[in-house]
Amino acid sequence: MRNSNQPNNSIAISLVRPKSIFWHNLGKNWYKFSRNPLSIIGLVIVLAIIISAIFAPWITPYPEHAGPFVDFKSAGQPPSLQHLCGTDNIGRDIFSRIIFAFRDALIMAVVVLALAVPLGVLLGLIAGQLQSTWIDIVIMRITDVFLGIPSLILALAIAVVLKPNLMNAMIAISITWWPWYTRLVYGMASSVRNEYFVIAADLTGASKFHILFREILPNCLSPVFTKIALDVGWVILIGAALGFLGLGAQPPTPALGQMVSDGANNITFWWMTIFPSIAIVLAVMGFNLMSDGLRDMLETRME
Amino acid sequence: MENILLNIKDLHIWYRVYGGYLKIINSVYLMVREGERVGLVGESGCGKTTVMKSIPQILPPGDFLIPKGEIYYKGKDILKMNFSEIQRLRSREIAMIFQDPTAALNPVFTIGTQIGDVIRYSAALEENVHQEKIKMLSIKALKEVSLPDPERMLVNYPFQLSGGMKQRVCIAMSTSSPRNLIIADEPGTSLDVTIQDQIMRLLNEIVKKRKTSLLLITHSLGVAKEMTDRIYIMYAGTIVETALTKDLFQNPVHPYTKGLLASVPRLSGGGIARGIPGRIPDYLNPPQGCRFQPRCEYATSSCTENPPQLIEVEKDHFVACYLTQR
Amino acid sequence: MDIWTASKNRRSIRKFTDDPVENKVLKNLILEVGKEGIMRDLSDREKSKKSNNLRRKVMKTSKFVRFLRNGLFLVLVASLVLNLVGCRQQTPTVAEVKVIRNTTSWPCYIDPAVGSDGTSTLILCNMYDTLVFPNVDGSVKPWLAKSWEISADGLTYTFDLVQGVKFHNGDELTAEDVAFSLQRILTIGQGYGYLFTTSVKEVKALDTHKVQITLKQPFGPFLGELVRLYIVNKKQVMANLQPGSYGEFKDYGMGWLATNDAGSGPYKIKELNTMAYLVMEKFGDFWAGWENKDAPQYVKEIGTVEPATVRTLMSLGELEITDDCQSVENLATLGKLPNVDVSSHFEGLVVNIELNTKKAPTDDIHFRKALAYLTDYEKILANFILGSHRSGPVGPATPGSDPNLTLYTFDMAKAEAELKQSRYYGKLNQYPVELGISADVSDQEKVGLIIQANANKLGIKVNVVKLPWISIVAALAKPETTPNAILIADAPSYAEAGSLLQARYTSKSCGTWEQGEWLQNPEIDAMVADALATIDQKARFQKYYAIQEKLVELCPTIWLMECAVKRAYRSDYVVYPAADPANVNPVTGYNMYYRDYKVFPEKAQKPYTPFVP
Amino acid sequence: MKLSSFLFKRLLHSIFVVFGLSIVIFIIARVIPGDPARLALGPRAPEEVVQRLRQEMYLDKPLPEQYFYWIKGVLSGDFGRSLYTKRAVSVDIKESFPATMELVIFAGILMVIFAILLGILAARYKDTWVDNLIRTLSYFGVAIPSFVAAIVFMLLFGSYWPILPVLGRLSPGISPPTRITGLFTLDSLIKGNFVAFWDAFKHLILPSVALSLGPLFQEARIVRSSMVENMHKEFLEAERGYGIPERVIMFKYLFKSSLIPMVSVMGLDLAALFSAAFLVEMVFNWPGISRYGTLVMLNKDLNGISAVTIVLGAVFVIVNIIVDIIVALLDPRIRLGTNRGI
Repeated sequence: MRNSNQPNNSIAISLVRPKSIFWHNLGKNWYKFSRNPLSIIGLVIVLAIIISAIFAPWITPYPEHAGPFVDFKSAGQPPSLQHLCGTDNIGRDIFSRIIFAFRDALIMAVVVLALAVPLGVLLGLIAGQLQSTWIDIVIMRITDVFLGIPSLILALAIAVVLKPNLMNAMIAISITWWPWYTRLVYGMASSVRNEYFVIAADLTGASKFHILFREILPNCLSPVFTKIALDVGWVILIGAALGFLGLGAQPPTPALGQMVSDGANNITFWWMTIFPSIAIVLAVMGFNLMSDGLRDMLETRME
Repeated sequence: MENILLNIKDLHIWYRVYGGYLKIINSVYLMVREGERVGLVGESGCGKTTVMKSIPQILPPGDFLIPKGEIYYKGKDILKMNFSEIQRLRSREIAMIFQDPTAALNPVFTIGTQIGDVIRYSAALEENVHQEKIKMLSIKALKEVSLPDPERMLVNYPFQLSGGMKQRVCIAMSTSSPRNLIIADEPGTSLDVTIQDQIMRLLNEIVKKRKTSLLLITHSLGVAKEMTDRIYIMYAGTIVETALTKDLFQNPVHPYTKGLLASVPRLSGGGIARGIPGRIPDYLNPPQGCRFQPRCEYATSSCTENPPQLIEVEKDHFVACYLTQR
Repeated sequence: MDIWTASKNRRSIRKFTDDPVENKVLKNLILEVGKEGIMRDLSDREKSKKSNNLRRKVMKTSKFVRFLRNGLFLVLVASLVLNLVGCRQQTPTVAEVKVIRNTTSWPCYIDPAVGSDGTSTLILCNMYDTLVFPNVDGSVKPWLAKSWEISADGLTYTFDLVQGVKFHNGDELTAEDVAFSLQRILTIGQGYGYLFTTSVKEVKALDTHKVQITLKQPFGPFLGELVRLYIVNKKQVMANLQPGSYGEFKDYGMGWLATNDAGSGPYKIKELNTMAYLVMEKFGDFWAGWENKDAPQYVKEIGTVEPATVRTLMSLGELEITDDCQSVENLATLGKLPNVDVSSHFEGLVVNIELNTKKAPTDDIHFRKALAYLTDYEKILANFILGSHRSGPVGPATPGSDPNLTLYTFDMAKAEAELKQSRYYGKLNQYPVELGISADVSDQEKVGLIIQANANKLGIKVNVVKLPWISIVAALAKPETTPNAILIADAPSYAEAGSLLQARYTSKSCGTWEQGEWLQNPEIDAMVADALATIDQKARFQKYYAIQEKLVELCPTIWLMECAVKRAYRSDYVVYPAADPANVNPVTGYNMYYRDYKVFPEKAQKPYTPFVP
Repeated sequence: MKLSSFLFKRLLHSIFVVFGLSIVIFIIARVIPGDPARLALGPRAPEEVVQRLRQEMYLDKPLPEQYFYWIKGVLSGDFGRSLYTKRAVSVDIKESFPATMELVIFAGILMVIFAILLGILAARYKDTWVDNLIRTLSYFGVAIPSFVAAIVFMLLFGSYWPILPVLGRLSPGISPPTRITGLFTLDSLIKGNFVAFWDAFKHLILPSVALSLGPLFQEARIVRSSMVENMHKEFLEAERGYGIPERVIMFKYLFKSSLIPMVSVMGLDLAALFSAAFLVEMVFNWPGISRYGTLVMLNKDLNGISAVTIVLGAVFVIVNIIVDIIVALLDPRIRLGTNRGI
């Protein structure tokens, strides 16, 4: 029974693109998303981070502390009302710096994914469509090679040979990131391409392009969306790791990982370590939770 | 008169979804006597399987809800039973045969393990038995469903068998120990006709030999006609008509039953099958009154008010339709 | 309320003290507040209301401790178990040996022809001997060479060696070894080789205990240089050659010497973990003897300068002397530990901001001067390494530095004036100044930020770039890759101004990390060459002064300070010679000459973890 | 028979991957700006000395030729001389690899045990407070980067709560056991030196916890979800229907069928531990290959970089193969070969 009625389902999907599904029954999606209260928490955290990052200069108590600023008189103050998270060894308000650090973190995430995802998805689609041709083989083998080593190590190796700054860190991470999407989409595409509706489209003489982007792509998208939401968190994390080794944004620009390691160098001021750490954890967690919600929302369940 | 084995009274089952509950089972009455073979017939998706799973309480917990109704087994209400009683029921009294053998067998265990465990934990032998006995019994069970080379089969994995074989294995598992009631959910529908036929015969023999009662769930009147003494016609989660098999086929009363019979292709005379227009209603907010009314050609205003009750039109022949009450 | 919690907290403190674990808690609480903090607080009990902030501090920490106690109850239990078992094994198994454990930057290269960085130098000083030994005033005294004569033209030096000097493996040290060592370092050319490749023409052993060195041209500070010529055991090295590209000398023993020593110094290598640490052991029959009976039996160089690590080691009593690159904050914290003092002395280590004179906008002298004026030296001194002092091109501690040199001072007005004269005034925003700092030293960032902040006020855009040391070296190889400004610390290789002047400002040193200025000023080159060729010390020093004045007017560098070498050390049972200004040796490494150290483990206060060889 | 061919394919594939990896790494290592020889020898080394080193490292040859020499060396276990430690890289790696191995193995054990434990608990008591607690915990846990955990531990146990050692593999007092496997805990046990064992063990705790914290909770979630997913499978209903007791269903049928996805993910995470170790070892001053790797990277020691990356890459691949074998053994469909290749 189940097997036999699967294709009609898929047709139903392929005729309406996920996006429009999203907009058409927003209520239903929201229900799916909000069924798990944690996803709402995630959404709240994420929104909070994004908004605070955007409006950082206006909402932070000491915006100037994110720039060239030194005030040794007020260095190393523990958390207090005027300095929510205390001040660092240079007398800068850690809270303000964390908020500003979110900016770079988000920018990094956006840029990395903007570079990695389209590339990865496209390659995945192509390889999946032209299966068992030499193109497929070449693409997937290269992918395998890149997946053959932990991305952090590769990112490190690339980042160190370039000059240490935000841009290069982003490049390094993007280079290690695309293969995951290629593999994901490849898997999806190569299963979808055998669905009846694709074959049907093929038989009705639709162009390769049409099949690729109108029939196959939409059916690979929802997991991609979910992964993107998730990866924002991970990119922030890897970025922090690079920053931790001093390969990220340069002083005085605040960067989460950098701040954590600075804290480690001034262990007397425990707040220099703790609060940036909490910030990182919050960010990653927020995006994880949100992506879970997205998955519940986008994945089309049988029955 | 024969005593009643299974008696389902006014059973309601709801399924939780976005925006509320699907009222998939809506006041089902069903009765199985000792040694009786009962058929439950209806279109696919009318809730037959749900009813069947509700009997040994194996509906996926959480998303199903039984708001009201009773399921009496040997006079005891299953819904009120505690866990051990249900366990006992499952392991000794009721045997299940599932629709799709592929799904019903655990892919990562050998046939031997699975059937062996069934035997080990079935009531037949409470005293702990050594491997040998179990093996012997499993082989016997497999032989019974006339599977070739049972010894080898024991070490096979499900995916190494054909659909028919799997189905037989399922039957073997459920009949490996004596049971009083076999509930068979469209056995073999996922297989091709000839195999299905064999399976049916096999099932029939076993039931006859064991004198156990059978609750056969199927969507084909043809099968039901051959295999059962009594038939329940189910539509959209309600029983619309029930009668002894021959009566039902002689004079169906409920329009839906008529429709079904009409849609069974007859080789003798008859011409092309005449199906029923429309499709199963939306469970989320089912039509007022009689659920069949939107598709019913005889529907009158009264049909739309409140659902008709099952009324005995002649002996053992109940119909839920206002036509009979005029 | 305030008093209440404080006293409550006091009670809790008294409650602790019998329990071992809690004891540690209390200790850390003390380090956290600073012990005098608590003490004062305790004594203040009756005359309360005073030193509120202190008590608040105590309160806060105690709160933190309480939080730990509640929140980490499990950890506590676990810890108790661990400690109990731990204690059983921690009871010192051997008699407390005299040991110096010292953290230091890593890695170290213990091959005399390879190592030249601080760590390597201090190890080499202890494992190898030299012909001459540096005095505290920078002059040299006879050592392996009991006497020497210099030819009139100042080109040939003939050394007369001490008899009966034994290498660590028992071989006798002869002129052959000296000749071999010099030849070896000349050929390999790494480490301190550069000192001799420039000056030495040839070396030959006249007889078993006479060796003659001929120079290319007269070189005043040559004797001073010889404190960097470490004598290796020729026989032993030749016996351990590995395949290599030095012809008959194969790899010249580099492979073997990388992890072994062939020296005659007071300490011999015991164990080397190239990633982590080096243990040296006292060499019993050291030729110069051991009149210092309390010298350490073992020396362990621990290869980390990571603040958390250092602090933990110190607070657990597993460390006698720290490295000299701890941040101000960390030194302060270390100083608060029980029985730990922070000593401070000068070894001629100067911290400069080298300005690239071949790259806009720092190629403009007025612009450079502006930068020099807008630098807030006082603030930097106060926050970089406490106890440091201003310095010119050469640190005051170094013999030959100009005592009456007029330096640039912090003066925004002057800075602005200079800026107005510079040809970049008005289009400053098109000419950002890239200021490179080493990512390895946390405090350098502060300096960068201070300058950045001031420069900002004058509309100069300064970008601070944190670079790993190696990238700095790479960047300084070419004028176009050299940043406008780069913060670099440098020390003279031998105790004389000439060393720094030659290495920092002559055209020859362009492209090395020691000169980010790309000065390439023929006049300076000539002056330096002339000075170095002067044998007579007085005359030579006069010439050094002239060079330094000239440099100040060229302003190729922002001379920040001469850096105080600060080490935290255990004052209760270690006598650290350099702690007494009278014994401070201006030659890098010789303040870690462990033969002069005194250790009294029996005097050690808790916490002290004895060293088990 | 089918298994062997599957393994052979897998092996071939991974050899290819490592080979490709070597090229990528080589290229990365060779685009390092600045003259590595000069970097290695320091500023004052005379030109001819630098020239000599360049020749020794074939830096004067064209890239393909350089690669050839390099890969030739690698295949014979010679990664060249580290410009950072000035020793043969192979020696450094031999010295430092066991340390990382020990750490990762220990962390891996922690990870697997606790993940399965928590996962089963959560699945068994689905939608009860147990489940919710574990899930909420896991959401936090997953988000804690290993280096943050490490730093916080360092802060906590290094200064405020010095009950567990936070540095290195052994206390200064204790001399390392004679090297057999290079894993201190193992060696000391073999030698029956319990003092050393206990000390080494104590030193392992914090780093390995910091290392395994994140993946642990991720695993727990996967275990839970895959078990919950299987709970809705018809064969489970069937087994219930046949009257097989809950515990048997739970711990035999459900567990094994859920194990397969678990194992494959766990394998990946296990391999990923090696990369997480990069930061953790830095923090805890753990003399392992990852710390060595970070150091050589930050010091642009190209021989070191390429060696470390290729070695870790190889390890990564090997772990994956092992995992595939385990999965194959667990899942008859692969073992008896009805699935579509790799």
